[in-house]
Amino acid sequence: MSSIIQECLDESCAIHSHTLEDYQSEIPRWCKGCGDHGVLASLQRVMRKNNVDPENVVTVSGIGCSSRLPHYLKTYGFHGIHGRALPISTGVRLARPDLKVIVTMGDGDCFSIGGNHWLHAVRYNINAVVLVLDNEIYALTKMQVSPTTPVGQRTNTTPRGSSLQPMNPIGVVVGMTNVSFVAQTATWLPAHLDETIERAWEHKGLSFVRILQRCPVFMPEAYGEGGLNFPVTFLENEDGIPIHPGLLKRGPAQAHNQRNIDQALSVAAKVDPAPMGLIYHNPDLPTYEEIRVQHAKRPDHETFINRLDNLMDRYAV
Amino acid sequence: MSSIIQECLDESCAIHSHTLEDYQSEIPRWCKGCGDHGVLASLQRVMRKNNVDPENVVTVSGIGCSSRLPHYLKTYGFHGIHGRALPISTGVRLARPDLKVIVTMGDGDCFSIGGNHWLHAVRYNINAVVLVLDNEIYALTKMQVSPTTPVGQRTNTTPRGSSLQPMNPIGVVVGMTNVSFVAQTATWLPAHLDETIERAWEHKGLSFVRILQRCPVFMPEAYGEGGLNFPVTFLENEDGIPIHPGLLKRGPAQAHNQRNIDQALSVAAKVDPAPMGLIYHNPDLPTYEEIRVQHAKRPDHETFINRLDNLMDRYAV
Amino acid sequence: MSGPRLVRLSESIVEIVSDAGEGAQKAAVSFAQVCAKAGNGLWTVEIIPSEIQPPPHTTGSASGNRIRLSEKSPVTNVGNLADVVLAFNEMALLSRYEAGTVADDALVLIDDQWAEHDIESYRKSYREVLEMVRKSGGTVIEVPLEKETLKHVDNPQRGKNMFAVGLLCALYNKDIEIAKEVIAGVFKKKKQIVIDTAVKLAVAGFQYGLENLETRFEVPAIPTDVPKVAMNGNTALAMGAVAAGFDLCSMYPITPATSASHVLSEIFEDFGGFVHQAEDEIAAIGVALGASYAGKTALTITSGPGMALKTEFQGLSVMTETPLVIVDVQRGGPSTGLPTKIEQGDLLHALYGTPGDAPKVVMAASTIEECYYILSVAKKIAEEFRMLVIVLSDANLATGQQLFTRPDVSKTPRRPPLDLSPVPEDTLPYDWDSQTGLSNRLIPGQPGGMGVITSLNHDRNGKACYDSERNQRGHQMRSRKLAALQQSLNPPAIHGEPEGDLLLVGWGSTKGAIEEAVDMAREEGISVSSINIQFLSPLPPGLKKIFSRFKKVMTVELNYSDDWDDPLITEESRRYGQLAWVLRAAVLMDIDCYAKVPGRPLMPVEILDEIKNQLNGKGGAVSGKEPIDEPQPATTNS
Amino acid sequence: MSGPRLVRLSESIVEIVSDAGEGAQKAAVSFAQVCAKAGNGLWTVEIIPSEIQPPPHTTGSASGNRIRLSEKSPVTNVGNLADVVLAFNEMALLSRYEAGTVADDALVLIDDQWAEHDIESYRKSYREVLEMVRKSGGTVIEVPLEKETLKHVDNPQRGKNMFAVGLLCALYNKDIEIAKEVIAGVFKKKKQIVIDTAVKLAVAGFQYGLENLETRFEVPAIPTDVPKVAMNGNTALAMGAVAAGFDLCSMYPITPATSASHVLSEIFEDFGGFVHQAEDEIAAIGVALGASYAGKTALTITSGPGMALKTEFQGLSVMTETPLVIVDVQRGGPSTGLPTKIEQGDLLHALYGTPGDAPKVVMAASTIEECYYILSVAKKIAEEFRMLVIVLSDANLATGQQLFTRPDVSKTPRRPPLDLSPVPEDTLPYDWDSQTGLSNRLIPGQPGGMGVITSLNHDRNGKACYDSERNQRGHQMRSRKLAALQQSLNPPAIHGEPEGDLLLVGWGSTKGAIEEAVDMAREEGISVSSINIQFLSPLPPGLKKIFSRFKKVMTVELNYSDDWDDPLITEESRRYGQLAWVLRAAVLMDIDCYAKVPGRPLMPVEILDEIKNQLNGKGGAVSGKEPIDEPQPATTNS
Ligand SMILES: Cc1ncc(C[n+]2csc(CCOP(=O)(O)OP(=O)(O)O)c2C)c(N)n1
Ligand SMILES: Cc1ncc(C[n+]2csc(CCOP(=O)(O)OP(=O)(O)O)c2C)c(N)n1
Ligand code: SF4
Ligand code: SF4
Ligand SMILES: [Mg+2]
Ligand SMILES: [Mg+2]
Repeated sequence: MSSIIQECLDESCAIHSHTLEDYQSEIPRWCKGCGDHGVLASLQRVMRKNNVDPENVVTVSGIGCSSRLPHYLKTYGFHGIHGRALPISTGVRLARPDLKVIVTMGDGDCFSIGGNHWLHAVRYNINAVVLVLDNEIYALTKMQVSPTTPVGQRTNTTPRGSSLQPMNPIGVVVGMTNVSFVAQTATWLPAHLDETIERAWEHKGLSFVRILQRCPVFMPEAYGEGGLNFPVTFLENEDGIPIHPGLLKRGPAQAHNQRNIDQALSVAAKVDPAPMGLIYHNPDLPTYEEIRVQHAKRPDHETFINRLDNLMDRYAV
Repeated sequence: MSSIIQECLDESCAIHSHTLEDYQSEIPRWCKGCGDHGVLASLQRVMRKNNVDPENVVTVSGIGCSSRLPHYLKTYGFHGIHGRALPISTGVRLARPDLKVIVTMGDGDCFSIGGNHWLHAVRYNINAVVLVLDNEIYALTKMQVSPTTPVGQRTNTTPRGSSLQPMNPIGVVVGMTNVSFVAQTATWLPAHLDETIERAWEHKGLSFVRILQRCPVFMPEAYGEGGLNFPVTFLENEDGIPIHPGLLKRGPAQAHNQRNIDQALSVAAKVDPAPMGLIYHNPDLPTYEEIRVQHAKRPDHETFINRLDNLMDRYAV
Repeated sequence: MSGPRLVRLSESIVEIVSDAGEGAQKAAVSFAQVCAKAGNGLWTVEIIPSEIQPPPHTTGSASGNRIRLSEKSPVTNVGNLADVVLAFNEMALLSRYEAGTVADDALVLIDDQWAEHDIESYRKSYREVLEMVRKSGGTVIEVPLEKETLKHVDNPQRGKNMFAVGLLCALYNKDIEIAKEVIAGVFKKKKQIVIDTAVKLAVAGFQYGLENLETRFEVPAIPTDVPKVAMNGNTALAMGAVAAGFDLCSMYPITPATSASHVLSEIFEDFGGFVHQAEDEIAAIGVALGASYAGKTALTITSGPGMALKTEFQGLSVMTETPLVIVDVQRGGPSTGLPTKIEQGDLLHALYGTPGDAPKVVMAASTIEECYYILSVAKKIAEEFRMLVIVLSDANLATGQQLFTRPDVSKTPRRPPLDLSPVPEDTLPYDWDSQTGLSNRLIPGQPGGMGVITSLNHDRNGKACYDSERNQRGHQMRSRKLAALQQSLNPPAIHGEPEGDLLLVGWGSTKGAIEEAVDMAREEGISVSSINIQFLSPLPPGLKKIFSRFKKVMTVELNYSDDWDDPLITEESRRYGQLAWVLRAAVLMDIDCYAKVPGRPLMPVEILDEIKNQLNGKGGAVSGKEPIDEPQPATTNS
Repeated sequence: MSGPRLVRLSESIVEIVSDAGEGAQKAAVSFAQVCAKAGNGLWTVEIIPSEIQPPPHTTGSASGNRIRLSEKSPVTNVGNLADVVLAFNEMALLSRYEAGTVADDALVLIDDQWAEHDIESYRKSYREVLEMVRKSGGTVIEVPLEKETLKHVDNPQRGKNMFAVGLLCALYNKDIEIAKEVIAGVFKKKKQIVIDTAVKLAVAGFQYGLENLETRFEVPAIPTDVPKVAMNGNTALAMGAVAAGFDLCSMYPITPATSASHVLSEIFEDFGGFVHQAEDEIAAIGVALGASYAGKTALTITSGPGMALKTEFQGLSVMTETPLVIVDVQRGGPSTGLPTKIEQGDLLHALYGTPGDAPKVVMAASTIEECYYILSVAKKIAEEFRMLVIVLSDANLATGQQLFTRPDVSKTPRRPPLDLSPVPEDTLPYDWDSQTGLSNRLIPGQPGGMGVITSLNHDRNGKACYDSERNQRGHQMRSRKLAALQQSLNPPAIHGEPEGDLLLVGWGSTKGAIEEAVDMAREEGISVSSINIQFLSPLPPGLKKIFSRFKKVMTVELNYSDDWDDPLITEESRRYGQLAWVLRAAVLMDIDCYAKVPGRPLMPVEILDEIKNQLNGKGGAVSGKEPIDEPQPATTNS
């Protein structure tokens, strides 16, 4: 959040400032210990911090445990269909660039059935905070293999252990044309999660955030029992995600220039230890809605009628 | 083509060797000067060279000018539906690992509507020669913008010029998890095209080849008027695509190690000049059908019955 | 001065064909405009090769137009067999005979250059084709198209077609001055010299015609001061989308729907809208749905295979009650089928394609004029009823050109800005009226309206719920909206008498041909009438009442039905035309059908024949059959 | 020795519910096995919470089973209201009353620990719920489930359920020795000590029951030496797929279909097959189609939303005549709807969902036993007719457990190896028999058979073609295959007399409940019969003949229909149940329907009530309505 606006918030706007409650609706129905709780809380903190008016936010999701999030966040929410959150979000942005859009998807939702929309939404670079809650499993449907499930993992559709190389979504997304923001964080690192979502929120364009998410019920093994012994390196850069000292006991810091695509590519290609933080950032790419809407100004009614009439002339005999 | 087999061909097998005619069916209906003609001819040459029995080859395609190819190649052919050639091909391979599979798609077919299958077929690493005939336009449907259409290009759906960054398919595919073979060539470089398809043919796994294809009718401008003034560099490596001396007047050669993913990633990220040749190669990855079929041996009838009977016992009361 | 013999005709159909690229298209368009300006009624349809660049001088290469001009206006369909063919070579001519669109006694004008051409095979086929024409009763006039053109330009390819325009003006006794204007307009973007040559050639053609044509025609035009426009159905859809107040068309290219998006892409931005070409049809409808949800009802346009991919999102639109308009420009199916040809094969898909119970509105445009107005109606219903509206058009409307009364755009309603005013906290997202199921939607940005809409079953407050009561309730509310809309519809108008021996029931673009056939039959004293059904869901009221006044009721459709005399086909196994099937369930009457898939519009005469068969008791027997003049009848009987 | 009073019952329905994780499921499964071994007929169905991990001690957390045991076998459906409920806490108990599945005079056994629990709110709700039970006429027996269990183990969570098994054995007078066996089997993978404790607890529960239950039941079992198996419908589908000789199941997970793939994933490889989990449903069917094309007919399994995505590939299968089998385990719709609940809402989609004319075979399984056999039939038809076959199952069959005669696997046909023998050069890929449309396919690898198959319209030699003749011809050939199949079908068997006042027509899993209702009605002297239609496309012969022998015909379906007494609903606007709609078109008779969407199986008594309403002339009036014992009837009338 750029400090100017920050000040504005602290001072003037502070008058009609929002409370956390303003962003809470039903009690979340996720399991105890589910990482999704943390993501919801983090979103609410970030919105509170930026004093966002909830009516100007649309939260779009697909289908999955993770996609229940819009039910619990008090904004406008669209709990859609499996894998299709990004097209819906693109529609919202094209129609209403005045609205802030948050997208929450699961790993199956985004990387499997939603893969083509992922590939193209990144290229369109719509302005949206895109959060993938990756628990390396299909949870809602009760434990089937997902693209990110580790080799050897037993699931209900791979009872003898998953046989395919797990997808490295960060590597894939950094390779996508026109990518503008890629970060990775985890639900067991709440501070890092907040900072990351905060940065994603600021970015103008599609901020892709992969959130390593614990699912104690169907995937307790993932991420070294949910982060307990999971090797990570924190990417260090003054414009990156701040690394609170406490984090360093989880893993070392490593200097990284998120503006350099070659560096980003090689960092993104590594999975062990997992790079945490801002992996690639290009703040200067135009968003798709900017490109399109600028040429499409709705004329006043009279001009509208005249233009339509002139158009008719083309076909007049 | 490994020299051993080469010998075999030249000697023994020479007896029942195939002629080019064996791979020709109808007269191709593509326009004069269409790059697709060249791809067809090249495939026929490569099959002839390897003395392939046409009945053991299945050519699968989607819908588009490029997808008409199976009609003109005398193998078993499946002219499917738009964007779905790869799932069909995966099915053929899973059912019949004894069959060689060629896949031809257009840029819209593979990179737009077929994107999710592209992403996942690469990860499965099925054994197939996957050729994308990229003319940077939707040709069959008469000139709409495609993911690879250059910025500013006027098409029927972008009459004021295309506004999005064109997709760099090579960059995208090299970033995909479990990729095993990526090459780029062009229809106006027949020798290079032959060599590339030949290497793709040999590779065990999914050989992804992007073929820059001229479409004089709807996209004459592409690739500097179809290669006339189109800057390229040829990737040089003894295990790469041989660079016939004649090619060097088209562009310089550049040393490249296609076994090194970091090198591949940074080469793939460049589009001008366009890297031509073998960009990435990992011959050691298992194919999906190897992984799956090895565990699934069909028992003889009696064993089959016994196993089914034992299974029934589980549910007996 | 005019030639020795001038024959007065109430209408005439002329086909103008050349090799692709020789400009028959432009010649036809120019001549059509001349007729239009003169005040004739018109329907023109393109003749397009199936391949992108077919080999020249082959039947596959034939390209041009069919023009039906009449003293009456509007002309509502492409008409019957062609009376006149102007061909640049004999293969182009042959292709029309093969397509079975030319009358036996047709007048054929053809370039005579092939008679003496150095390529032997051309000379041969030229002789053979003309022989065939004469045998079948046609009159051939050999015209020195190439030779004469060469007198004025050195590259005849770039002029023959203008000579042809002049020739046609002479043949149809049109004022050459109008032709000059038109040609000037057609080439207005070109250099003056180009225009001058074109005009010169036209005049030459005109002169040649006056001097050499022994018989010429006069299709009197009733001059009118009602302003008219001529466009094809896809253009009309595009213009109509603008007039309806859409801001976004989200699509993925597919023949024959795409050209509507082409027009929109060109014009939409000036009106504050734009076309989004998505990565696939699923994304296309998803983007449209997202925009609609955000308050700006959007449009998606596609055809059969694309419809298939939109099936799941159709369900989401229905379940969340998010307004959405889908236009399906139907083509030949199933699967990729006949991409450039007409069929009415998607009716059942549109009605029942979505899994689960998914009540939606389905409408069909029956004329090109209607293509312009229908999207306003569709948008209004979609928004007021919070419903999915599917509009069916087809390849015939899409590519045919019709002359119709110029829409009065000044009537276009003023659009209020999006209402983002605050609502009382916890206003319900589904505040259903228990009678009609109607409710007001909340638009993101409205303070106090925050809440989630979900694809799961939900109650009035939008919350997911799993009990029997509220599942039944949700279904009721969505279904009742259709009943509410049904009450506001009128029974379809009857063309002809309100009772009689036979009623033909059609939907969509067959309307014009059906009504024309009915008129012809009635003139012969046959007691037949017809209706066209615009709303396929909900069906309009009064159908049973109308049907019961006729001895026999049958649909006329361009989709598949088994044939009574097909092998194995019985009362129990016969598969009916799609509308026939729906009507049978709705009214429980034995509705027969004349339903086939020729991949081209029906000709009034075909329907007339069927009417006669019906009344001779050969019920429905000829669906399946191809009209006698089609090639290789063997196939259908084998 | 047996208690003071032993009541003989021909059948009894008991529900066993606890908080998720407390093991009521295991208790129920164990007790069910005891009954099965004793020779009782059985139908059990799981009670699953809608959330993954709901908060404990809430109605949403109720988890367990419903067991219907009977002296007759097979039991064909889940039955009516429960006679007995054994609940681990009062909220679990309450959830059953809310679901409307418990009889007013039910016997309720409940853990008494809550009476004195330190959490006040628990004590309160415990009192209130028991009060409610007694008020509505139920008998409550408070059982020291927790206390007694604590005597044997220190963590009651891990034992209560076994005590419950013993208690149930006492209540239903079952031999505790059988129970010991069963428990040993259930825990066979566990340590001996675990087994011993479990057995000890069961015996304790049994003893407690004998000593304290004043009334006990005897549901006599007719001992039989016919071997039996008990499994749910998805397991039966999986086993059936193996027996049918499939090698590949290509799927994408979706409730309630997925568990079939789970079983297949575990067993398939031992039989030379495997499950491919694709990236999405489109790829899933595409992979299956590719495998079928290559000679190994494959299977894809899904549910509503997945069906929607498979629509386009269905068209490709039809057009290329590539055999393919799709299983749709139906759930509540539209859209995501009610993912875990039963509905029969996909019939119209299955029949008409594909754009264009796409004739295909649609079958429905009506019992769990049929789930086992149906895939063999489907595969045979798919291959012999080169057709797409859609098999409809539903969430009721998928999760219900039925006891049925053990299939004789030795009868499984021997599979010949793939025939890759050479064919004469240019053998035609579509060598249609003009009568039946049938043809032999060429398998890649067959020398001489090289050629392309295409999604475009094509002729006998597989080449794309665009003319009227051959488009009509292709349609005829694909359609005629259905007529050919139809001729080989038999009229459906009539349950009850072949004529009478009322005929109920059902399809799929409602069969058992319908027939039971018919039997009850007939015992009361009501003249009603029923049929179940297995082939929905083509429809079997003889329907009209059967229907005409009854005064009234109505379908009974678990999908939506408007209600005669709904506002705005008229003869013209009413939307019918899906099978009713199809039958009306097919037989032109006024077929009514009892079609609703409660998200649970129909109870025979509900159908019985409807039968009586019908014969009292309240035609169809109660569809729409929920049975009186459901909560908040307000909603449906509001
Ligand atoms: C079209 C469609 N296919 C499949 C499903 C079933 N389904 C619901 S959620 C889901 C995947 C859940 O996994 P993920 O996306 O990783 O989310 P998670 O539950 O793990 O948070 C699937 C396959 C569906 N609802 N719709
Ligand atoms: C589901 C579906 N959507 C759209 C189409 C229409 N269509 C046919 S080919 C094509 C794209 C052609 O472009 P490309 O894939 O680049 O192939 P090319 O013709 O350029 O070789 C499209 C959109 C279709 N046939 N099916
Ligand atoms: S199943 Fe896993 S992902 Fe789903 S709510 Fe529970 S813990 Fe979270
Ligand atoms: S349109 Fe272009 S791509 Fe298609 S055949 Fe012609 S040249 Fe080739
Ligand atoms: Mg997941
Ligand atoms: Mg292309």
